[in-house]
Amino acid sequence: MRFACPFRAAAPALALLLVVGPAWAGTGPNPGDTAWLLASSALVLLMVPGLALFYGGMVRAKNILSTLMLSFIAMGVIAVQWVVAGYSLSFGGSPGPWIGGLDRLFLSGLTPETLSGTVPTLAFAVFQGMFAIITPALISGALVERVKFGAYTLFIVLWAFLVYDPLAHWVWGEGGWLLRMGALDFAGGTVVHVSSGVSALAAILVLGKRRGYPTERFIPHNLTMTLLGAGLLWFGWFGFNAGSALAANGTAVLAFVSTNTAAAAGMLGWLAAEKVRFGRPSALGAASGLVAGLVAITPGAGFITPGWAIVVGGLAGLICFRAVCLKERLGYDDALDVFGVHGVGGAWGALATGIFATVGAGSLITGDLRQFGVQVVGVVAAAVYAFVVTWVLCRVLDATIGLRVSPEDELVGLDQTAHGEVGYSL
Amino acid sequence: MRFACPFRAAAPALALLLVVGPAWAGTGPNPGDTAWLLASSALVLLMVPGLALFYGGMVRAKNILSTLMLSFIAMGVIAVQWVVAGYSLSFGGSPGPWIGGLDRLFLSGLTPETLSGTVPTLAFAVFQGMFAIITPALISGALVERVKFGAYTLFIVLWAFLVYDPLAHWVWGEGGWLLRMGALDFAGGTVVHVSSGVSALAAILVLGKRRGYPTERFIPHNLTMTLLGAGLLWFGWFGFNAGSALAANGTAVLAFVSTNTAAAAGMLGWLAAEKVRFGRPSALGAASGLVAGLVAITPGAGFITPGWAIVVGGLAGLICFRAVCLKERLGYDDALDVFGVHGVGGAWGALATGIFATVGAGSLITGDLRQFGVQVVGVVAAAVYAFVVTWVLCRVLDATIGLRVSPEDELVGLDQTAHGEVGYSL
Amino acid sequence: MRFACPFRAAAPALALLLVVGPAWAGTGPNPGDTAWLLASSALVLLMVPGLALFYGGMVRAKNILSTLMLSFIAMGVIAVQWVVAGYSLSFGGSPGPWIGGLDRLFLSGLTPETLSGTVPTLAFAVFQGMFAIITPALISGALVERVKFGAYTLFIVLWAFLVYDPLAHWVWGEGGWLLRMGALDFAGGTVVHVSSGVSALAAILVLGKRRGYPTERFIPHNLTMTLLGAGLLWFGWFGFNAGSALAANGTAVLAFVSTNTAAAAGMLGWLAAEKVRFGRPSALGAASGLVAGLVAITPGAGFITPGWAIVVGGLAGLICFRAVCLKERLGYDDALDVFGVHGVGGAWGALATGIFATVGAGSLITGDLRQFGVQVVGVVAAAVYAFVVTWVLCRVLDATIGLRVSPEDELVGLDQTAHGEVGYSL
Amino acid sequence: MKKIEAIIKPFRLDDVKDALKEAGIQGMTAIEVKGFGRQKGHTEHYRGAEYTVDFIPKVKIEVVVPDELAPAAVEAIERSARTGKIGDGKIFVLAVEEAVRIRTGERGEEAL
Amino acid sequence: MKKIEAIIKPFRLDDVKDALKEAGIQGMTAIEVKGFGRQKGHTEHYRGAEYTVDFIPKVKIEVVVPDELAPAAVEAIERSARTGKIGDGKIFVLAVEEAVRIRTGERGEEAL
Amino acid sequence: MKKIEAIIKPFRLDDVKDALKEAGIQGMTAIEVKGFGRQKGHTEHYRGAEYTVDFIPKVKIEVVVPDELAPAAVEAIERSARTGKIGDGKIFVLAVEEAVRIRTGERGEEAL
Ligand SMILES: Nc1ncnc2c1ncn2[C@@H]1O[C@H](COP(=O)(O)OP(=O)(O)O)[C@@H](O)[C@H]1O
Ligand SMILES: Nc1ncnc2c1ncn2[C@@H]1O[C@H](COP(=O)(O)OP(=O)(O)O)[C@@H](O)[C@H]1O
Ligand SMILES: Nc1ncnc2c1ncn2[C@@H]1O[C@H](COP(=O)(O)OP(=O)(O)O)[C@@H](O)[C@H]1O
Repeated sequence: MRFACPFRAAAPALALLLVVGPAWAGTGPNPGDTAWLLASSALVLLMVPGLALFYGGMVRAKNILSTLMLSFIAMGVIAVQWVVAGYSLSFGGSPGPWIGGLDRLFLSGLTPETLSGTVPTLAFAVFQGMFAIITPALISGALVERVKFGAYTLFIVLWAFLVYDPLAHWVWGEGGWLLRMGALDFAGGTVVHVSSGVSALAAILVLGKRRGYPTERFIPHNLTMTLLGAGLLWFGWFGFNAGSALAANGTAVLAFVSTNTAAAAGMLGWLAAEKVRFGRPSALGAASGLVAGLVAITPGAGFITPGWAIVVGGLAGLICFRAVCLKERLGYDDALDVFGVHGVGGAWGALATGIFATVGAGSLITGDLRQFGVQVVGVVAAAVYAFVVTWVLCRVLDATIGLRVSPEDELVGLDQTAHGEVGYSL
Repeated sequence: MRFACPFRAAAPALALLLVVGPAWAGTGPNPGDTAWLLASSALVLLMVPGLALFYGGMVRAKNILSTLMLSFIAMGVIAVQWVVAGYSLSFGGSPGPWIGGLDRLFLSGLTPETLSGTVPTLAFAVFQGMFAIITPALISGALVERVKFGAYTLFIVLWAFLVYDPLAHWVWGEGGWLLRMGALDFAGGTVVHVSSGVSALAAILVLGKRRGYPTERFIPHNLTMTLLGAGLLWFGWFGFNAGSALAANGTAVLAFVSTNTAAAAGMLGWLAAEKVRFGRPSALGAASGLVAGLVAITPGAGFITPGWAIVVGGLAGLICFRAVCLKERLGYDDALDVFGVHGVGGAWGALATGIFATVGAGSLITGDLRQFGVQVVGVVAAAVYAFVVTWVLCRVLDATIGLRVSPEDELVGLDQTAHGEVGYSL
Repeated sequence: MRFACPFRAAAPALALLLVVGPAWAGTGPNPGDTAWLLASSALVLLMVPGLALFYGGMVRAKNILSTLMLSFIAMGVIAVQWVVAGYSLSFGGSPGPWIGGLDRLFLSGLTPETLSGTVPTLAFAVFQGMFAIITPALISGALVERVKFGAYTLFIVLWAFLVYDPLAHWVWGEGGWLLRMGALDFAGGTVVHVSSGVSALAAILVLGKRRGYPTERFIPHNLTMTLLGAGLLWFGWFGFNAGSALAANGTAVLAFVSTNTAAAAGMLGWLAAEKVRFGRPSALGAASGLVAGLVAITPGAGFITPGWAIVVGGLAGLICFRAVCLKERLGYDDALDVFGVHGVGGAWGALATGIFATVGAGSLITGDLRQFGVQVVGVVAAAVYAFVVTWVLCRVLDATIGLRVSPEDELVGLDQTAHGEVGYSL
Repeated sequence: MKKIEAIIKPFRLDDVKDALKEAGIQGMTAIEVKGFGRQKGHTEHYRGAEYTVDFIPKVKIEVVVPDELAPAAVEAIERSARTGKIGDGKIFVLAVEEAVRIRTGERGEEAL
Repeated sequence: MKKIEAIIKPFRLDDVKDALKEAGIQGMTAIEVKGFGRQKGHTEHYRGAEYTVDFIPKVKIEVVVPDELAPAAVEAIERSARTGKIGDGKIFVLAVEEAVRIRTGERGEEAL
Repeated sequence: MKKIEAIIKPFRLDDVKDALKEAGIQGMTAIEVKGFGRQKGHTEHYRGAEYTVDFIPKVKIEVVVPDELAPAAVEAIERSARTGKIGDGKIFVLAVEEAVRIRTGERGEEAL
């Protein structure tokens, strides 16, 4: 979709041909493309538990279940929201530039026979739904250890309606204004990463710092969990990026290879920066760096060659490491660095797409200045919109139901106070 | 298979056409369908370690390895049993209504070229084998913390011969009586979940309660492990359900979407019930609820729309939560609630298929009363058969080699006494 | 590739036909085959975190992050090395018998349209790259708890150039001498397992024993982690072996089924040996045995029937258990038994391929004595080459930058001293 | 005041706590420890290697009581911790010179 | 010499350590323990079942000091550990007969 | 009776245990603790932040012995725990007024 859409909007028939490939003459879905899209959807779903572990390992033991739950509950509420209305608002018909229509509420009208390109539209819908799930879960990394579970749950549902669904429509929906402008976002650099990153920043400005931050110790309680999570994220990201070709074709393969390469380079970039700064590369650095590389290659995965992916990923590692270090000086408490990694990394990736894209799109290195400009517009538009709406939403929630747990509950830990459980009894 | 079979039995040629899709004219396997079936088989295999973790997190630390082993050993013995005889007994030729033939011992006659529909028969065989592996592993959740490892291993092998293989034949095998009656079981609601759930109940009636239950504390030792397991189960269940279409077609996609939706709704249903009952939704509740939703959608995944899947899953969360709470009053010790979740959830799902099926099958809401009746027959038949045979089998084993470890060993923990190891030395 | 290559070298057109299957008449990539190869690549990538956990659970808690990092860093440096030069050296043009050409540096010339057989060449390249990543990570199991992180990182990069890339070319590269001789190595028995196993042995002869070995306690600190790792390895190995068919065809399916069966049989073999020797089968034994079974079936997965796979896997469990027990008597410190499992198991598998292959290849049981001889040559050549080069490389590194951490650092643990972190703060 | 330290089998902790409460004791502290003694350990095996584990998980309870309550406390522990099998553990009694309740600054028996 | 044992709330550990350092104490030992007392526990629920948890995580600090330093050490702990809320914990003082520094074999107050 | 408490480096535990056994002691209890003292800690870094860790993992051994065995026990620990490097730890000796074997009810030195 992400690849087909720019074309489809302008010339659907051509796009169809391109996507279908020369040999597919059937009228039903292409089994190979469908297989890949289903596998990719499953992979992206797995990223959510992966993210939960990635985040969970970084918090203190008393908040481990609470942190996991912030991701898991997104699988609960957003998967349902998507079926009920989210898909329709993002990709429904009667297209406008800002939001989709209401004709696809409850996915109505989508039967197993309905096709989009070479795959059943339902497959496209569920694949997109996985993106809608993971995006708010990403935000949770900034809010951990102090946000109320109930308020957070309400927040992400509203955020889906107010921020995610519109943004997805802008960038990927038929008639979306950024799509029409030609913004390149292969797999969600702006829709997913910029939007979650700046929303995280907006939310913590309302939510405030964790009690005792930064004077007390905030030491990751289980980095093996974080590394496992990072491994699952890498694995799942193949679905995220290469699945966004919406077919098992050469573009998917290119996206796959560039994704793998950028993740590796991101890890090396971050570790190099740590080696220089602290003298020792760390395991948390490896995990963070590979995620930074993955974030950065996301918008350009299908447009950037593996060689350039080394540059995009490697710089992502360096840049995000710097961004994360800045936090302390700026004095906000983005607990698990959602802004530093996803906001900054996503923005870098969107710009990098405008710098290094050479396959099926132009960029600075091919002399296409306009594309770079469009990329800037895309990032700024998504960032401003997400920031403002999220900030207002959080203020309203905080003033009404309250976003933050009591100081006592924060001290005891949210596992016990919010969920009545304990993470470990070893 | 699960979908094709009802048709194939009646009209193989038609089914083949349906399954193959309009454009497949080749004589070899369809690569897309084959790719999906292999991917699905791998996903279902992964559910076994996923289940092991899901269960493992809920026991006490002294029995963690023992609990993991009850799932892992199923991968060992049943994978071999399936190749040696299980596949043949379930799906072998010279079909009778009760059991398959012996012509496929050691998968003989199945070469890489042998096809079933559009895929190599070997792919079908291994996919089915994964179901045969996970079903007895599900039972283990009821027996943990007190069952003898050796006796359990023997039990599951005999159970495969006496319960699983016949049931699989009834429901999915050529000439199986439930298949002929038109029972709908897309991916194993009765064969896998009802059968394992009631077998668990039968087995614990013989095995007895854990020492100290329910007065002592039986607190999950590592809920992060349980959540990781639940995440892997969700992921793997896409293979379980959508793979059961045996092709990468629209039915697979529908099953995929409904599965995802029901899992989410199941989580929400359970959490809502907890919120009402205890005032706090829990992480274990989220994990349990999503599994309940997955169990319930299993028999109907390919027949039920995503909209109805919200209802099926949501109710599954509520119903299974109630079932689990009942346990204490009834006074048996189904340690990890296999009956409450798989027995009850599986039965609910099989009936729900008869209530909500609208795609490719009739149900109450389409006015098909007969189908609902058939579903009831299917559940009752599977439940009674599995219960009786399991109970007799367990009595015999208990009277001969003994099913239960000594009280001392139970006190010290099975990791040390049965395996000579310790789970953690942190 | 692994299957196609022997044919392709001799008769490319025929091979193409064979691989493509009867119905594929398109000029673009086959989506089904491509989907399977991408899925397989993702699966093999996941094996690396899986391996990290498998190994990580076996070390002492103070070295857990360090052990994980030895695998993760391979994802970082080798993924980049492969794109930069490794692929070209292994599979580049201007073929010689010993090494590939330099025409594919930075994967140049490989566009999304470039095909190999039915799949984009880039897909083949990335799939192969995953093998190049995991092979040095396998070696790390022998070096844990005492190797310097920086020196190890340099070691694996040099090892990739000096050992892996040449070996891959010998066995799978166009014009490779072992390929021309007709050596069968479906998915890397010699290239991956024999080579990593004997290299591990060579490296520890230079590196020396861990402080206190064997008198002190070297007890696995977290066997649940090891079992999870083993589960992920089993799952990922489906990509490793069945993906090596490079298409979603009957051969892939056969490889899949035999892989599953051998893993199961390997587990049973090892557990049986433990039962006899210690009276108790162990969880670590189950994990080790299934890996042994997977290792052993790797070279023959596409040539051996599931029935014979029981024999190959079961014997692998027994043989590797014996090999591991021998270690103590021989007095070297192969910390996590890389030689015992991968070296010995890989060699057994390569020979077993020459004994039991019946599908698409001959062997002892089909009366093909020559094939068995060729297999012996393959194992010996790979083993001798890998051993000698690794030993020299380690000596040089040890003499220059030093391979081993200081005794104090070893005592305190590498997590703290090399990475400035701690694994757990529960 | 006396400090009573009891090393007991972990699964007796709840019973011991209840017995002490009944004996009128309102506070105590429990610690996970490893004990070495007459109760023999077990062997573990990991791949080829066999290890003997001599240290067995125990729980240590520490409770400070007024002098006159000490015999009753010892007796309560003895009774509730006993299984009659080897490894039931020990009780040690030590003299305490001073006790302070941090919250209030109370001293002596008041503080307990 | 005196042995001072203090049971405190875990999150006060760093402050207590600093206060003891200021009071001139150069060494101490900390232990994770579970406390039972007036501070009430909480309930946990797992599927249907509800459990009351009476034991609350605490940290125990042990520090051996020369007799004359004991009052200052007690006072330092009292001050730095106090939150004023129930469950702040206790300080106990016991007599120590001998101290040895393993590294040097020094005896008595020298060894501290 | 005397209670001997020794704080040692964790990797010396097995040696200390053996030395005590040789000295005729049949039971002891070991506890994982964190020590603060002259041995300096280390720094850890997590993303941007750097933390100094002052508390170092140690093992505390507690053994109660008849008075006459105390010097030998102290000496055994001293010898077996010593590495000569800073942080080797301390031995403290306290008086014990009573000992009870829970299993049998034996009192005093009989109970050890
Ligand atoms: N002399 C001792 N000093 C300190 N602790 C001891 C001593 N002897 C035994 N213990 C503790 O008491 C526990 C039980 O002792 P053991 O000799 O096994 O059995 P029993 O208490 O039945 O004699 C030991 O595991 C150890 O923790
Ligand atoms: N008599 C006692 N002996 C040993 N430890 C005690 C005793 N009383 C209380 N404690 C410890 O002190 C902690 C705090 O005591 P508690 O009664 O809850 O509050 P407070 O210290 O404010 O009176 C307890 O959790 C327990 O660990
Ligand atoms: N005054 C003290 N009271 C209690 N424990 C102490 C005291 N001084 C030191 N320790 C313990 O002894 C350990 C070793 O002490 P340290 O000063 O580091 O080295 P050394 O024993 O070589 O003098 C510390 O980590 C701490 O656990």
